[in-house]
Amino acid sequence: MNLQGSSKRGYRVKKDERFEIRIAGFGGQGIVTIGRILGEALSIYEGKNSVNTQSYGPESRGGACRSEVVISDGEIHYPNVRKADLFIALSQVALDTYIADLREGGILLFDPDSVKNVPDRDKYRVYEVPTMEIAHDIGGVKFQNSVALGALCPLIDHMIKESSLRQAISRNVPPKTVETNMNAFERGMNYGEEDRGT
Amino acid sequence: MNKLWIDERYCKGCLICIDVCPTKALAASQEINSKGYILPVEKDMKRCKSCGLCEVMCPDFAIAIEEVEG
Amino acid sequence: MLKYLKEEGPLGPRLPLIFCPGCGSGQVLNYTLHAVDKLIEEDEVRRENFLFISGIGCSGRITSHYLNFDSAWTIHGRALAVATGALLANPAFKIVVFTGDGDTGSIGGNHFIHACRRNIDVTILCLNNGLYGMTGGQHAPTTPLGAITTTTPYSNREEAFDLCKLAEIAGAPYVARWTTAHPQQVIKSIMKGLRKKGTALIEILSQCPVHEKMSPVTLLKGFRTKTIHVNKAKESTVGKTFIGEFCDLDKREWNESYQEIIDQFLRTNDKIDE
Amino acid sequence: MAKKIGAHDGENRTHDSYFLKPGRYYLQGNQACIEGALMAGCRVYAGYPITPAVETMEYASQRFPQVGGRFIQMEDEIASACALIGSSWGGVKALTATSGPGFSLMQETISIAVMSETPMVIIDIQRAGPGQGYITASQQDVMQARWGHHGGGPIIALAPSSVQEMFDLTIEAFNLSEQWRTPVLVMVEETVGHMREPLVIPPRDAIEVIERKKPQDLGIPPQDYLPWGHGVVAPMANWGDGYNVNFVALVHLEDGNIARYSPQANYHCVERLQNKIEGNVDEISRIETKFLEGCKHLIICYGAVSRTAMEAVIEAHEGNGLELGYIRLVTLWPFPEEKMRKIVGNVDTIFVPEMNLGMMRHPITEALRDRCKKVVSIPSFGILHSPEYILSRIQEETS
Repeated sequence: MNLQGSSKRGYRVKKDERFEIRIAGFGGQGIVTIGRILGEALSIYEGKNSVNTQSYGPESRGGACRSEVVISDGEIHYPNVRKADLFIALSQVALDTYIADLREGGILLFDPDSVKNVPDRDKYRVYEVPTMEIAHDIGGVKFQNSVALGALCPLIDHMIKESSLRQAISRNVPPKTVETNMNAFERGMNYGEEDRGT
Repeated sequence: MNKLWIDERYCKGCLICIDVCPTKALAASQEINSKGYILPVEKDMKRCKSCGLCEVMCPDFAIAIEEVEG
Repeated sequence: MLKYLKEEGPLGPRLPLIFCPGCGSGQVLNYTLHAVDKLIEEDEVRRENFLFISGIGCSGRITSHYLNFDSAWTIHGRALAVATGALLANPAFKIVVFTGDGDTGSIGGNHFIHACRRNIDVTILCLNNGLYGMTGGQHAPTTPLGAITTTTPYSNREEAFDLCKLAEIAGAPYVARWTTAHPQQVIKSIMKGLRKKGTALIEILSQCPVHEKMSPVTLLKGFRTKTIHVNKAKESTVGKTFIGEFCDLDKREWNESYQEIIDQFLRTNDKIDE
Repeated sequence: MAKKIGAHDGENRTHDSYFLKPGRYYLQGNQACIEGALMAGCRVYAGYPITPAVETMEYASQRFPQVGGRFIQMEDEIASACALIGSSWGGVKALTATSGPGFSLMQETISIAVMSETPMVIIDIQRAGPGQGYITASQQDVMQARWGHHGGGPIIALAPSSVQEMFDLTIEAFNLSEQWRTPVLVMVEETVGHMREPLVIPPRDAIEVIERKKPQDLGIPPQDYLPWGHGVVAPMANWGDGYNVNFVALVHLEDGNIARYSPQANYHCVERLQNKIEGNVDEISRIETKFLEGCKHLIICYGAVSRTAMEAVIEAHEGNGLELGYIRLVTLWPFPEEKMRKIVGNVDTIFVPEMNLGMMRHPITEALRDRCKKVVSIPSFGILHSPEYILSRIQEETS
């Protein structure tokens, strides 16, 4: 803990900067995998400190599912998101549940096929990527997480290089599916190259 | 000709009903619904013999056949 | 069969079922309700007499909050002990126990063999998917030798139980095995179990598409091709699982026998009290 | 995937080549404790699946055989705990991990292990209870850890609050269990169990690993050996060492004789066990403190909640300069009462945020009642406190 700020007792304390990401949807969309890959890419290949937590119900399919990554150059005490800087919503229920935690001006990435309405969307920087449709195109919903990571990559390239994400993906997916996942990653990243949304 | 009834709230697109139908009266739909499931649709309901196997073997109580005369 | 399910609760919907798409648990519930519906119709069994008890695991979730019947969602492996207690309170209960191969064959093993030995009046539906579904695909006592699971990454080195043989040897008078791809046979066996006084074990091979990483349709096809009816099992049956009824005896049920002890205190001419 | 992590790099395959090389990793709490156990010399894992502890089992099933250890999935938690007794007396350090419901099933065996002074480590990844409860986090087993096993014998229980501590404190747990010949419990929340964070693995030879004292090492021949004698912590002969050890968990004298029972023998036996642990509380226990000097109020916490508490304390100091001291219990049991009394001056209010309805607040209140006006419990139900929640409760109580 770097003691820089000041307080009456003379403890000079300053909080470390945090960047908070939340990913939410339902069980089976690879939400937990997205969080794990992001956390690993940041911590191992970018040398940053990152805490990845997850919360889901007992259902392994269908139930609500949430994964979070808190990133900092310094120490991370409270491990969960307090005010998200970036929110990936892969279902309408997820968006309705957590939109209030996204700070104004924060980045909102969602799948327009499953998220139909976004209340006061002009408060956020909105990006729409049909991750489920692209995943189905490539080979099934289990590639949706790599599509989402691809779509995410250009939005946080100030923190994480594309190569770090690729390496983390290849280490965290079954060996036989690495190629398809990479394909999914590219499709997500290059989606709508022309209009990256507002 | 009988009518197919699917409850989209409960159906999870496992498509068992299509497979067990002895006369192949059902088929998979082309689109994905908002939950990411592909639901069964009518293919040729003239073949439906009201045997009820689709109803018995549905894991989610989401299918029924409405018997219609003629 | 929706009439037997609580679609809506005071605080909102209870359906859809929690099970993954194409899970066998939903089908076994469907078959059970068909059997119960027939008993209510044909044998005029009153609904209040039915009691559904389950342990923990995917099979345990069947009673969690869907049924328009008395039910109990109890502790992992202990459903049969709870059922025994229920029968002590009211021997007339028609009890169906939903349990799994881990729930009954592993943590519940001791209660399983004692229930069969005592011959208590219960119909045990053991959904056997050969793994632990709820916790993420670990191996179970019914996992085949050599299988790869999340706790046998280098192949399973333990022989599997044959739960039907176990029940037979422990004394259960009615033992049968079917699969979720044999709906009519399962329904008939459940009715037989509920009509018969004593322990009825009905093992039902049930698919787990998520952890077996295959579609429900493929798995159900597998149940048809990889099993053979015990009566037809003459030619080469290597590698095929026997299904059918393995034993169907008449044995005095525990409460029937115990009732004699209770009744002896009503017979005035015997000299019990000296 | 673990196979890639553990894979040896080129030289001939020995079990040792499968140990993690020194460096920075990104593991889940449930995995880090397994790496810690292996580094501490643990070579048997016996467990049973239960959410949220199942990842420890899955990871153990991959890693133990790689380093020449053995993993088994037992038929239930009672069997798992009993297997630990067998492995430990068979001479091998043994581990299991479970959650609330399984922890309850293990209590009888823990009591047997306390009485027979059996070194073993049990990790409890706590979930919301009671009963089936839910699979989210809690700290609702911390009193069961102390008083759950029948007979009231003492116990050691640690509370990690990070992935690094899941590694470090599991090693410490094995060292304490070997050094003091006792079961050691590691009380974790699902939050820390499922959390992923960077983990620094030190070189193996830099890690202190304590082995149980053996009669052979102390030159005590079988005929003179007292299985529960020769000092506060008796040297431990294992099965197969040629000492004809008769494991008993009845009241016994130092020579293991259970025939000459007497109330005095019972008192002596239990008193000796009590002094062994509670009598060495200062050496066994560890606490972490910050901002104590001259603080007006004080937060005392443990485990995952300490992460929120530290965030709140920093914010308090950064903001309106509220003088808020911070103490984290790294050891829950034996409760370090004297240590606390030495470092805590007079404060206005002591806040005890816990993911339960208030449990550790009781020994804390007993220890520091005369050092404060009041002890305020800040409960939470199945979820980690947020910094806002703790700060708002503090504002209410202190404004």
